[in-house]
Amino acid sequence: MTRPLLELRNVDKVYGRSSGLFRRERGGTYAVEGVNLSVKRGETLALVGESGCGKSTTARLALRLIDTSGGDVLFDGREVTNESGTSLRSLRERMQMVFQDPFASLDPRMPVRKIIAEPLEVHSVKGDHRARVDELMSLVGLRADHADRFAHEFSGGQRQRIGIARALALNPELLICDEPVSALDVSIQAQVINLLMDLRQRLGLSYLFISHDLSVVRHIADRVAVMHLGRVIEIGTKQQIFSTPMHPYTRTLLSTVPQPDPARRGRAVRIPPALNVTKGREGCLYQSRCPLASDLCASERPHARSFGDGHLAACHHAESLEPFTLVQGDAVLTPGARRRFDLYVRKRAERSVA
Amino acid sequence: MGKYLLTRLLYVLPSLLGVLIICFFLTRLSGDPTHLFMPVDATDEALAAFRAKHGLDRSLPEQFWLFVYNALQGDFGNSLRFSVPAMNLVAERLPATLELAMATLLIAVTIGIPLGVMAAYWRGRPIDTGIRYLAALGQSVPTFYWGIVSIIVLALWMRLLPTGGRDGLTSLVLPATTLATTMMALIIRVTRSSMLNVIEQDYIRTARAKGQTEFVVVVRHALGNSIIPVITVIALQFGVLLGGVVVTETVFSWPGVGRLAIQAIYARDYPVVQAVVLFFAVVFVFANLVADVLYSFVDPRVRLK
Amino acid sequence: MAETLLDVRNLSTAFVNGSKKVTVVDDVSFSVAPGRTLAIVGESGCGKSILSLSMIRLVPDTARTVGQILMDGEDLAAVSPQRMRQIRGGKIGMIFQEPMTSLNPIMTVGAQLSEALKLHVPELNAAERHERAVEGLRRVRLPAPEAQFHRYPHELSGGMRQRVMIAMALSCEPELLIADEPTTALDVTVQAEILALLGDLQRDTGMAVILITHDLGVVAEFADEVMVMYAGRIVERGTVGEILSDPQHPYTIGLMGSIPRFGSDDRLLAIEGTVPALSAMPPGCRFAPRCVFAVPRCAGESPVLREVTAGHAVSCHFAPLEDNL
Amino acid sequence: MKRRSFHALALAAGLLASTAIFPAFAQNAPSDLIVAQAFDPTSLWPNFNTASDEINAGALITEPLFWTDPKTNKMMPVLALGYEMEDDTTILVSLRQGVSFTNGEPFNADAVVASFTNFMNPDVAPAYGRYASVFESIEKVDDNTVRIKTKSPYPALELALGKVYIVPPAYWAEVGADGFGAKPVGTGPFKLEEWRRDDRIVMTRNETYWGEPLKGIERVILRPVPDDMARAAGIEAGEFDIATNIPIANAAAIEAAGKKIVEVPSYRIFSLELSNLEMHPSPMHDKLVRQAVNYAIDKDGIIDGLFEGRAKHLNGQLLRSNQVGYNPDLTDYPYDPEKAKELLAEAGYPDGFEIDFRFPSGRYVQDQEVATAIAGMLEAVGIRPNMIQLEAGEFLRQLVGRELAPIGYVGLGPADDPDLQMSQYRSDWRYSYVSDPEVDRLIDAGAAEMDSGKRAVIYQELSKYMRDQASVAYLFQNVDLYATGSDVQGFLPRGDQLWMLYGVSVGDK
Amino acid sequence: MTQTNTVPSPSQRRGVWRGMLKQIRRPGVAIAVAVVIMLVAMSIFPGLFTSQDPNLQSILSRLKGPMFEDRSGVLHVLGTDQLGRDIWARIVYGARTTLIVSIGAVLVSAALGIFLGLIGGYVGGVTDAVILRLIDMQLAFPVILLVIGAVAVTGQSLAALIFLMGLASWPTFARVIRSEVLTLRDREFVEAARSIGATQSRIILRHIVPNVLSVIMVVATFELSTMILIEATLSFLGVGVQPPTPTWGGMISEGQRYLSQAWTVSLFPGLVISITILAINTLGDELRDLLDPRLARTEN
Repeated sequence: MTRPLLELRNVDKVYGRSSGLFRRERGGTYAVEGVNLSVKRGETLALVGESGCGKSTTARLALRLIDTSGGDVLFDGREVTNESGTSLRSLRERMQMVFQDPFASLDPRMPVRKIIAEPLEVHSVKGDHRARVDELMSLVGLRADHADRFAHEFSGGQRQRIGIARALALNPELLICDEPVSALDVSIQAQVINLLMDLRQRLGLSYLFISHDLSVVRHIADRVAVMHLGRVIEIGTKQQIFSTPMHPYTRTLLSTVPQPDPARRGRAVRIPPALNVTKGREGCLYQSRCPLASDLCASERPHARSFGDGHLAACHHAESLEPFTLVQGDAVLTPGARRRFDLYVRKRAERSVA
Repeated sequence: MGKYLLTRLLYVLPSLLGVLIICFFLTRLSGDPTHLFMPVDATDEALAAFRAKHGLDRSLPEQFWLFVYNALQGDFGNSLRFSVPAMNLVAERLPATLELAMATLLIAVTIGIPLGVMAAYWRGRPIDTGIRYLAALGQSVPTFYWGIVSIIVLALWMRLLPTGGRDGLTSLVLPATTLATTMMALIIRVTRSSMLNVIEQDYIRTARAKGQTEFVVVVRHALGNSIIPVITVIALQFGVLLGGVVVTETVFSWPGVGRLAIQAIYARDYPVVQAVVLFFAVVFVFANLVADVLYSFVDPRVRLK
Repeated sequence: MAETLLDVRNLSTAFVNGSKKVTVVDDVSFSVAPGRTLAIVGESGCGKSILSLSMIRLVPDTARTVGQILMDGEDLAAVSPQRMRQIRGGKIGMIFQEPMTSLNPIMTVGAQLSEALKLHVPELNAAERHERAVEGLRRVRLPAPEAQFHRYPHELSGGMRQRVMIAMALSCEPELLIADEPTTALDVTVQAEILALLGDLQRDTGMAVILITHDLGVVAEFADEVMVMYAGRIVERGTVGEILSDPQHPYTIGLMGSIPRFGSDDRLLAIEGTVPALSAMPPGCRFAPRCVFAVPRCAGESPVLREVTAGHAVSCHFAPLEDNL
Repeated sequence: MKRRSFHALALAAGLLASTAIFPAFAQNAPSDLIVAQAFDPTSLWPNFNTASDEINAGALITEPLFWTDPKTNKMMPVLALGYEMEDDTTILVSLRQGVSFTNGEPFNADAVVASFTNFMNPDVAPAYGRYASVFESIEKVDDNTVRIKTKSPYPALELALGKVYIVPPAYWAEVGADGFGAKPVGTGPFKLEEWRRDDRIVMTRNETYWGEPLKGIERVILRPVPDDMARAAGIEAGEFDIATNIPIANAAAIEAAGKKIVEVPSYRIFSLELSNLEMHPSPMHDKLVRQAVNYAIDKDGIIDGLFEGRAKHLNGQLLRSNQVGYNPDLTDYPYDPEKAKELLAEAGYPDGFEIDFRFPSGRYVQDQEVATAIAGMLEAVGIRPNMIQLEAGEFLRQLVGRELAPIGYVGLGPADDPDLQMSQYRSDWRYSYVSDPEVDRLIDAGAAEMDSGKRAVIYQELSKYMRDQASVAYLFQNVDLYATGSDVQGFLPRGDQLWMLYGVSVGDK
Repeated sequence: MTQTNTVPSPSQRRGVWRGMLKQIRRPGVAIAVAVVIMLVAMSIFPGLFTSQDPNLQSILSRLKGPMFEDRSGVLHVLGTDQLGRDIWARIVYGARTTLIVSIGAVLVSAALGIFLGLIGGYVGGVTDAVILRLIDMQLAFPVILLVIGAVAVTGQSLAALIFLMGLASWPTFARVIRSEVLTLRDREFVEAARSIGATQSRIILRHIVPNVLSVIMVVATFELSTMILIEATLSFLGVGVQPPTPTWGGMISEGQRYLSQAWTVSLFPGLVISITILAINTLGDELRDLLDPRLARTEN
């Protein structure tokens, strides 16, 4: 097996454990605990979970935007955790990030050209920056003659394209995408997803793709890691996760995704809300919400166990889960509607050629 | 909360000490004050005696250590002019200044906040423009000028109020309103901008969607949420207010700390200057502490631990 | 539709800024029956939120609304402000998108609940109010309602806050609930829970619901009728089955094609381009610049909303598409 | 959308804001005499300090042996009955009988001896060291007579004797100087009732006062009003019966309001110090330049313009017209800018020169204004002054530190005696900016001479010499302005800003 | 994002400056801009506005009212002051000193405040704590007392005055900048800059500073008016700018003595100060409304 491009080994991030001048606190909150992940070359690994589960923290740890409290982060076999100064910066040339909020992630006081060219300046890349910016803009589907505008003159989708162009400026190998489409409208979201998939193909990128939207993940990911309260509770290929999820939480997540299917009306699934666990982190953290919770779950933390071919899940009762069937969403179009869709696809293709 | 306040006070101590030290050197650098206390034709012996009595003949470091040593025991020295403990002089004049400051605050707040609210509520309308110009006017006229003009108009021409002194409520009106103008103007501005911010918040819409009347929406929901910056500004302005006291008390013959301060500065009455500055600093710190406590009453998200 | 609770006729809302006039909601008509749910679907900038605020007359001062909003024979567009206040929170309850910011941070949950009761059920005394407020919290299945009563919004999670919002909106037993993106800011698991709760409450009380959302998945789970809006206008209207199974308008089709589905790994059928700015609306069909079927006529002539089948109306010159292209 | 209830709020707030409460403010009883001075005393013991506001306050309670009456300019006995010289250095003072302090202590020779002893002790009364050093000793002759010895013959003896205020010895021993300053007990027409610091001092009539009771005055209330404008406004509004230090600009309005303005020629003489000290090299060492400065200044302009005539000419000398030694033959340097320019050219400065000009702000009447006007006049003849404004405290420090050079604007107001006045120009005096052996010689001669006629001749010669030398630039003599209510009779302060209420009455004319 | 709060056509707004330009069409803003332009012109080319010498005195024609014509036929439009100097000429020439002092003081306090605010906000930790204590200390020290005390030490030079007034007012800047930086520091675009490997200094200079500039402008306009008033008050207390150099504040404080005799002497400079501050505040408010920063953001 080839060396993974990015690897996280037992990574922890604890907040609030520092001791101030006047207070001395112990414990603290685990934002991320014992996370093991790897992204292979050319692969898209999706990280899913509810808000606050630690997915964004994990992304920032991988990029070393924040420091780990424990564990190792390796990029192409090199320890990111120990790097500093120039070598860290050279690592960052190869690993870039796309942010969630297209409004907040672009400096409002900079023209787009400067935003996109900034990585080139920072890393003292030689050559014609102007031409490179034009190239990048057309690569992400923006008009190069708009380069002198400011970010707020663009729509949300266009801004996200700017963010992607910036991330691509240094020809990185890995893009860490932190909820890149969740702030966008549905129709725009689709455009950006398509762009990301195109780029992966054309540039041979790898993605660490963070999202809470399982439909998007299903669409774009090769492998999926599910996080819950700071831990990865299940990881596997897209097929494994969506067809044979081995953790009750994964199943719940899958079944609560609303589908545009009128047959689903009134069929929402309920699970109890997540509790923030800071103290007494004993046993399974999902037990309070889990219908299968037992005494074992209360006393012993489940460890990730293999269910074949890289499919890992951390549940004591994984074997006793019932077979899982996911309600598929698009089986309901009328024949007329199908024809219309086909017509739409055709027309669309015609127009993009023209 | 008690612990929080204690910590806050501990944090404040170095600041107060710094204030005192700066004050010490600032006053000492302004030269030997002996001639200011003695007649110009005083004999050399008398001058020497005066210096010796007040330790002015010692070297600066020596004076400083003596000062620190005494200050740590709560002794800020005797006034050079009055020959009584400087702190006593401040304490004597404290009630008058606090009375003035409180009246000023009351006026500034009771007029400034409603005007600021109205300006924000009717943003862009003529009433908003009017109130904003009023605020700018309040900010653009020096305190002493307001004072003298109001003495001439209200006390001299209209004979409505006394020209000065401290003699009951009527004598408080002019100095307090004079002193309040600047602060009021600032409160108007801050209230307005803070209200503008809050009035667009979702929970204001929620309150309206409940069918709540505009009055309650504005006063209970919006004002409550926009008051924190106003409190902050008031607390911060306390320093400026005390500065204004210096002028106002002089113009209106108000027997307070500000007048003591200006006389002490002109006379180089070091210990009194130190005592006054320390007093001002303590009041300022206290005002900010009160503001902190108020935050927690106004906004449950602010917790004092 | 047998009886009608709310009948909105030719409602338009425009922002007036000096000589400039920007029409955000353009000639919208629809009706809702008791016990039914109407979903208004559209992306940001389509005017759906302004539409909902127009119905309860809470648009910003710079906006002007014309048209009729008939509820129980009363035209809400014409009643006095006092009467409107009685209706707001009384006959019409409203839930907003952001549970984090829609509750007043400096008032306890209980105080905010009681406030609505005080306004609309003035005959209650303090103890009764308290009891009803707690009952309301219990009804939205908030754990430990007695304790929550005294807590502040920031002490609650997003889902809990949205429950409080629902309890507040329902406290005076409204006949109509307007829910503006009630689950958008929430996690999927919480969203499912809230939607289920809303469904239960609607069954219990028989109220009508206007659900505003951009998520066709949510529509599928909750709505009876659907109205798709684009750039301030209704582009398609029908039952949930008609809209999701038999979409007619190119925009609706594009919207459905944009959603990644569990079934397909194909390229998404994204709609190209962006929603036009309110101040620069194209003449004619507002969707024309983005529409793959657009012909020159579309740019010059606004299509009217007409029924293709009974109750299923589409605003497109070519509707139904497969017949007219 | 109408938001009516909010309009109601706005209206209420507006009403609240505009409805200030104006109850009629407390009027003072007609028998109260309210005196507004600039400052609150630090001590009510008149020998504690030399500031006039303090002495005036204390002197209502405690009395001296003698008092120079401004009406007659003669010394009149107060607690003394008179004095006689036994020889050049020995004075026998006879005391008033049957007088007692308000605490019951009798006024007698013991009290006088004790008070003099205090006065002569530099630790107790440091401010009066210059006068105390005159006295050698004091002894009781009998209950009503004391004998005072001076160290050497002292021409200004009456002045020195008038400085000492008599305190009750037993009470003094009990409370000390600070205690006495806070709660004085004396023989004067009033006794202290209440002292609210910086606010008011209330004194009530001393029922056992030995002299004539003051007609129509039951109480005296002293109010410190530091701002000149406010003091003037207060007297104009009728809040005060007497106000001191009235700005000239307000005098007309006060008179128009039916109040009286009392003009008192001050002891204060204003001049420009033109330093010829070795430590201050400047063109001012040249007599011609100093004369040029004198010619350049429009004295009439200042007196008639800036002071509206409420100031007096100096006539080219530093002694006042009613003083021993005044030289009636001298006149002011005329205002002659052309002459000034000629003199400058003659001195080698045809294009003038630049020079520092120091002046106070807030110490003297219209000081900044006069200085600016003078600067303008100097500029007109080619002397370009670099104006350096000094805050009052700093000014005083520089004055006595001999830093007020080369040109300094000063107003010296020494005690009413030619020696005390002129010795300020002796080259070794602390704040003298004149270095001239001839001046020193004449000053010494005057100080040693006890004969009034011979003294006069010496000082006339000195004045003439200094005018010729242009030792200073002669400006003007100040006039102090006081204002009184229309029913206040007989209020007349002295040129050193001291006043007593002897002979003052309130009420019917 | 729903469009509830959308002001029409936000996408057409190009930055603050274009917004500002748009606002100029409103009469109030236009007047404010005109006033500021005139003030600047006055302080650079005073000769264009008056032909008279601001320091030429004529004691005989002192304290004359407006439209006074003296013996040599010179018309004094606003009358003369206590030394017979032309009030309009003094106002015109006073503009320069007044603006130099107030702008200078604002610059000094801005330089100090911005520097410390940036450091405190960005670096945080002990440095921030120390800076916060410094702010406390400075705020607790009454400005007027500090300046009076210090002027006695330094002497009353213009430079010293500017420096001291600036020194006394830096905490306003520091506080606002600090809290602004605190929020900026955690904004995504700063994180984005870090993610591409930008150095600390680059982030501060290229990203933080440009984004606080607008807030600085707002604070600066506010402080400018405060400084004009402080200078006036210092003149009143006898520690202002040296005579005969005219400043507006000095003119008021000199003129207030003649209020009962010639009230115009202090009224006109007072009016000029009011108009100036009104104009500056109008622009400041406009800036604030465009940028919506909260001047008095809560600390920490």
